[in-house]
Amino acid sequence: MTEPILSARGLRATAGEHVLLDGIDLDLRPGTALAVIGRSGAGKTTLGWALQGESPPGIALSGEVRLHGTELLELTDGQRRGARAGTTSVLPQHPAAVLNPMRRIGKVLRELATLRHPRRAEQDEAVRGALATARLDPEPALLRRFPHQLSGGQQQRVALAQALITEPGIVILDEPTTGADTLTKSETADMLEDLAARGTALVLLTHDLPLARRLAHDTLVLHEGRIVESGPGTRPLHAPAHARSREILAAEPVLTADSGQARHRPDPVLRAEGLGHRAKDGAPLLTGVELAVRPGWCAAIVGPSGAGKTTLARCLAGLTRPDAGRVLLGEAELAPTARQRPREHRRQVQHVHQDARAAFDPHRPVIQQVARTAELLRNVPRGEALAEAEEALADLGMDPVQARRGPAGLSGGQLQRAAVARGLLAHPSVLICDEITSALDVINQSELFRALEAAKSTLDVGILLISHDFAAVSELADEVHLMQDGCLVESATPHELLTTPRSRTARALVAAAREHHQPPAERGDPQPR
Amino acid sequence: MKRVRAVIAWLLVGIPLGVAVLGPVLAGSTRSEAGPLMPPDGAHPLGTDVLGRDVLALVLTGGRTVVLLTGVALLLAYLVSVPIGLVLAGQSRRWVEETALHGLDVLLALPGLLVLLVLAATGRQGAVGLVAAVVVLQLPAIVRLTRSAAIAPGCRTVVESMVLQGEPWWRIHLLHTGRAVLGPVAVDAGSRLILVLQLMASANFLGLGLASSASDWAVLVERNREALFLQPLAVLVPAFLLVALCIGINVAIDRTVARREVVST
Amino acid sequence: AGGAARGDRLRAAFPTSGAKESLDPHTSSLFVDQARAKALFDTLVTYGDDMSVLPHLAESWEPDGTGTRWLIRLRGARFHDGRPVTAEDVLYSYRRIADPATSATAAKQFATVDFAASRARSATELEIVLSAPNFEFPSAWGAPGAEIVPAGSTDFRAPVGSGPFRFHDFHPGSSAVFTRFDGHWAGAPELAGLEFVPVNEESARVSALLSGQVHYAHDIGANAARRLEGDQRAQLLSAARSTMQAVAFKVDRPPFHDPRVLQAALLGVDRRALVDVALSGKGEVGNDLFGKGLRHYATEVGQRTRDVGRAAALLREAGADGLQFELLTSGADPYFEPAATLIAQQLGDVGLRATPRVRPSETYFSDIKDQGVAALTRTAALPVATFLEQRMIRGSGNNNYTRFQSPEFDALFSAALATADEAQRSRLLAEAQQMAHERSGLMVWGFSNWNVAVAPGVRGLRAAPPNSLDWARFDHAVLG
Amino acid sequence: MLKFALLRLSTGVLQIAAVAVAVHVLTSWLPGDTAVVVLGENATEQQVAALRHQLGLDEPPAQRFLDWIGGLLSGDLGTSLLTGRAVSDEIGRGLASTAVLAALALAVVLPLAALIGVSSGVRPGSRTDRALNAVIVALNAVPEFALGMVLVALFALQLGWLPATGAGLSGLSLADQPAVLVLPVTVLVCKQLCALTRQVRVGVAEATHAGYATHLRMLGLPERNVLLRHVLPNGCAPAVQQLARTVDGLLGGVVVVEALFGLDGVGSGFVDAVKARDLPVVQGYALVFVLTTVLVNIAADVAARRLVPQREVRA
Ligand SMILES: Nc1ncnc2c1ncn2[C@@H]1O[C@H](COP(=O)(O)OP(=O)(O)OP(=O)(O)O)[C@@H](O)[C@H]1O
Ligand SMILES: Nc1ncnc2c1ncn2[C@@H]1O[C@H](COP(=O)(O)OP(=O)(O)OP(=O)(O)O)[C@@H](O)[C@H]1O
Ligand SMILES: [Mg+2]
Ligand SMILES: [Mg+2]
Repeated sequence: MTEPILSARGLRATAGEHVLLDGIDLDLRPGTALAVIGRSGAGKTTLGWALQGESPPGIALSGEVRLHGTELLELTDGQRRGARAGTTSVLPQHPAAVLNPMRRIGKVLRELATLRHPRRAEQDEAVRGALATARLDPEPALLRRFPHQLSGGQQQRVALAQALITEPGIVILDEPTTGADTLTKSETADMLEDLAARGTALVLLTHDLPLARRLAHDTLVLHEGRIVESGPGTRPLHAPAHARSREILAAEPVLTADSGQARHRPDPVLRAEGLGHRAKDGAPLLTGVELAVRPGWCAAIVGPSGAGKTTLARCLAGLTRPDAGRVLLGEAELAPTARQRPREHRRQVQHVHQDARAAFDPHRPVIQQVARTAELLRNVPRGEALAEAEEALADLGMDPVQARRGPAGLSGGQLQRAAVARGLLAHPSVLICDEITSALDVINQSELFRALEAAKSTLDVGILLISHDFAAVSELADEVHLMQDGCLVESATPHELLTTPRSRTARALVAAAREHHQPPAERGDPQPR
Repeated sequence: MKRVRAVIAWLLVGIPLGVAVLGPVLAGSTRSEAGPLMPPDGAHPLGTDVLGRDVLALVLTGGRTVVLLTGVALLLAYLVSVPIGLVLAGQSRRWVEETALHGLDVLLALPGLLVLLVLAATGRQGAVGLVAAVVVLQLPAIVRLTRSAAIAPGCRTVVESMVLQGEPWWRIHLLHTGRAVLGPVAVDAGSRLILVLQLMASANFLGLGLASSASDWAVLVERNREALFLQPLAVLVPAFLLVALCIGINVAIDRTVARREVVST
Repeated sequence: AGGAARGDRLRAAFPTSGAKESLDPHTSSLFVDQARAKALFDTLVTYGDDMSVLPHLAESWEPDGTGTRWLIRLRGARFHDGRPVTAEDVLYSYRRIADPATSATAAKQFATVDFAASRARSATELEIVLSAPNFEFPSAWGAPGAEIVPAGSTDFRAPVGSGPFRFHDFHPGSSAVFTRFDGHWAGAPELAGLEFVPVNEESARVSALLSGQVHYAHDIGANAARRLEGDQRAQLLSAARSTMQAVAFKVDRPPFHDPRVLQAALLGVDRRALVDVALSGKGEVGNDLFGKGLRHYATEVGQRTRDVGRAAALLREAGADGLQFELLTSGADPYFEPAATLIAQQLGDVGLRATPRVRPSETYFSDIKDQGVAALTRTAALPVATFLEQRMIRGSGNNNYTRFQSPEFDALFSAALATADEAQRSRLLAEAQQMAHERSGLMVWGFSNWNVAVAPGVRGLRAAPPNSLDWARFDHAVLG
Repeated sequence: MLKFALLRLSTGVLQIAAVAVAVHVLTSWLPGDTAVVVLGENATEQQVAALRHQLGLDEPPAQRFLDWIGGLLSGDLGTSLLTGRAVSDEIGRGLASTAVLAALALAVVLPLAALIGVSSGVRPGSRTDRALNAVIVALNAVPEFALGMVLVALFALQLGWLPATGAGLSGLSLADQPAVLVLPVTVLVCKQLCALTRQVRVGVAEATHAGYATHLRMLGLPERNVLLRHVLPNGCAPAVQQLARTVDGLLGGVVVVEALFGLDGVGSGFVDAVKARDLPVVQGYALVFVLTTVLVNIAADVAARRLVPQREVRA
């Protein structure tokens, strides 16, 4: 067996009183993939930082992290960076936050390429290669875009391209596939497999158990900062020994769509008529979208990354001004932008942003921000609003103590749940949910679905669910729309979609999803290939 | 070490402010009773100025107006301009923003000297007139700065969430964004303080604001400028107090801004 | 043209008025204009240090018995272009000065000339006829702005004169370069060239002098003079009593139309303290009369001194205790503002509350002609009679800042001008000054020195009050 | 693009018109007029009236303004009341020397502000940061004249290294004697450095902790690249505005420096024109000021827009 290139001993991370990581020991060898799974808030992201000898502000590290024999924690910032340069790289959980909003993505990629390739031609080649590896179309127009001109999934893949372009020996991937559609997801998995096969060591921090099963040479289960189980290959994922691991596996959703009894279709509350939107350069992002959201009913939108799902959601919520068509709430036509909508309209149409971290003010406690919705939109007095917020968060499995911290003190999944709670507190008629499960572990996910189910049935909320996760869709949705290139191309029940997809895209996506959820055989102690 | 630094910073602000507040109580007469520009002696520990006044007494009495007038002028200027800047940055109607900005550019292009001269010549000479003029002259620059600092924070995702949450417009664009621009604005205030101090001092010599014989530090410095090499104390002591005040305030601003930075990240 | 070696060119720094300058000697008003005019042109007569009249282009002159007809004989001088200076040139020049269209500085002094009757008797002799007797008329010929230009001159962009230097180069706002005129009647200057360098700020003039960039710096204030006194790199030429420093109280309007209030103000001021502080001691105490040390100055008038008690009593008597008024001042003269501050402070002691009020310097002297009740003023050395005529006599066009009007005074003054006998004339003028001392409203608190600084090696320059012959006179200067 | 250019042009014209009107009104509120100033202390009323008539000052102000505007439309800035020469000639000379001064000062200020701002912004509160900061604030707070006079006393009078003043030089001839410019430019730099540096500093201090900067460092991008390509530009949105003010300030606010060093430029030229109530020349200068302000602001706005590209999506 080869020597580990990265190893941690007794690694510990604390934020004041809180212990975020405790006594972590691990080894990483070239050409292997280490999967770290665990519930939301278990400390995966923190571990990802710590393995590079870094920590977010306010968090202190102790213990040992050795990279090629160099003890990282003893070095100064500059030395550490020197030691890491070209050796490790990372794909963060929230790619939007790490893309420079003022620089075109091509420029930054090229800058990173110069680290490896002094010559211009080689750099161009490397940029193109990295984009292709990350499953992005390396057309010049894309390279000239700013990060905000990309969809969430595209941003994630740009960040991935950035992480890969320096050809590092170690790549730490924090939820690498959350923004990707099922097809891209499986392509990405292939690509990562390939990468490991060519000798790169991977650290995979994820909730996506099928992905972990597919890639892992070693698996760790993290719970509240401790390693509760570890094993070679994917053993912990097939034969979990620890109660926590079993809990996780038990909650893993399966891709079944019960044909169910066809529910009665209520009259729509929200209707989009001929909605269209163009980018500033004139490229059509949405064309002639006709959509209805019904009370107590969940409509899901699926489609390849970059299809225009977020754009549609934003147009409905009044965050992007549509160029054509109109949005009707009941009989009333909604103003094109949320600023122009009266409060009552804003209350009725709520939107949960794809990027949960960006949607919170870093300076105020999360709980207050959640409670504001009830306070402002339903005129609930402050005290009661806070109580309601606490309750709503508890329903989603969140501890009120955590919620009293600022957003920087919460994990990605925690923030995502807080964002949903914030939207629900408005008691909306329509809740638009843009990728709300991407950072959730399977247990939280089912808690969240229960809460949404409850909202659907008791509050009669109509839900528009945008997701790449067919399991989630099959569980929650009453109808599914397939979006492609800015158009809704197919509508069906989840059962129909999974069983008899009509369009090519649908077939491809479903096939990829099925393959993904098919548990591969257990792999034991793998030989580095 | 940290303690020492903090002490130095506070001394820099504290000495001038202390002199400004307590000085008038301790000061002797500021009449001209001796020869002009006398070097220090027993009766006049810091010598005399061009008008034969005791520099020590002048310095002791001269801080109050500096602190008051510049303080009031700066405060007013920011109270008026920052909200305007924020409102402009938060405008969804482009034309309102553009019109206002271009209108302010006119004010910006208007030669300040001409405005001051006209005020002086048309009899609006009191301190109120001067403060008003200073506010008006500083307004466009502050508005532009605030606006440009507020644009980026004003289009962050969190703003969209706040809109959907029904946060009133002013809370988003005045409080939330306002908080984000505090850094640049505070820094601007630090350097503008110096600008305003000097603007006011020179305005006095155009016949605006204080009398040119007032025992105001800034006025003293101007008044005694030709004595820089004859009786340096008459210039250097008030100038030192002013410089200390400026450095002190800027250091204080830096410390607070830095603290905010650490908290926010 | 001149091609003067640069080393032999004297560079003189003067404050200028920027773009407003011209080389027309008749419309010039600033000292730099006069200095340039003095280099390029000549006047018929010039003034000695006490403003007595000395022959210059005019060799001699005599009035008839009535003082209305003057015969002048010119010396054989030549203009730079070689033409002789003739009686016609003189007549042309004076006509041009008197012509209102010219807006000449000295117009007033030639207002009584009857040009129809005046004539050239020959090339070198002329006769000027006045409409009123004036035995002080020769003073007018030496006044600033009374230079002789060649007959027919209208364009002064490259002027031709008869002065010791000839024009070489000049653009308004920048340096004026002149070269030696070898044919000057008094002998060619020592310098090959002369350059007037515009430097407005006093400190910049001082720096330029100290660093050797210029040889001569005009107009140095009392404080800068004190600094230069101790400096090896400059010699200070300080002409005593050159400029009258005064406050003009307007006697035609309240409150100073009341003689008691006026007296109180005059008595309330400590002239010694003012000289010591505002002038840094570099000057002399005034006695509310113009022209200390000059010809015709009324030395016999008793010195007025401070008397706080009497002043306060007078005020109470007039019911004006605690009276408030504005004392106008400006940056037009460096001594105004310190003086105004001190005067306000001193008058406060007797119960007059004066508030110094700064006015724009550029229009200050025309503003105070009819605005306000009290204003700081100053006047450079002039013949005493000229001063009295311009500042005390009733009549349009006068700069009578105090608005003093007295038929008695006017009669006395006219009688003095019409008196041929010098001693007798002086006595009458003294009587007039005595009257002015009491009632004119002019409070002359002091006389400031006129300071000029010169580089150490420069010789042939001496301290002299402005307007006199030796002030800014470069034809005898030698660079060391 | 064409539409934008046309729009900008028309607002520019409006702005110029507004400034022109304001300047005209303000100047007419000043006491006295050119005739009074020209004729000075000893003038008679007849003389003043005659000159007034000659200069056309007895016409109603509105009429004179319209005449001036008419001239402007045909590209003629008018003639100086004082000298009778073309206004463009009058201001051209001062503009040339000020432009030389300002350009040099800017050429020093810009890199210096970036350098100091970055080096103190990356580690706010460090020893270098505090020292640099105190020095530039102090240099700014020291009165200009004192700074200038001390510099002259030291470098020109004491050491004799540099000329004390630019006496007798003007316009582009300044460029022939670079030594003359050293001290004035130094004073200008000291005055203008502070505000800009501090804005850069605070921007950098904020941006240096931003997610993208941290991330790029993690990916191994050298610190120099991170600072220069990412942190500096991103921290600069307010600094761009400050830079615009610096340019304005360098053009119009150099009166003291010009006086101190005996240079003639826009600052003193404008003051002289106001003092002489020479309205056409005052207007000429105002035109220069408004043009610079407008141009500089357009540049700043364009830069600011480029610095915040996400603005386009805001609804
Ligand atoms: N500054 C802080 N102070 C206190 N607790 C913190 C702080 N930052 C993070 N935490 C807590 O540390 C825990 C670990 O966070 P981390 O982001 O590593 O979780 P994660 O495993 O990545 O979760 P997710 O899957 O939801 O992204 C969370 O419970 C979070 O609330
Ligand atoms: N400002 C813009 N200019 C040009 N193209 C844009 C702009 N904004 C978004 N796009 C493009 O529009 C398409 C739709 O984006 P959208 O965010 O709606 O996708 P999505 O379906 O939500 O994808 P994902 O699943 O990855 O979040 C993407 O291809 C994106 O690159
Ligand atoms: Mg995480
Ligand atoms: Mg999306």
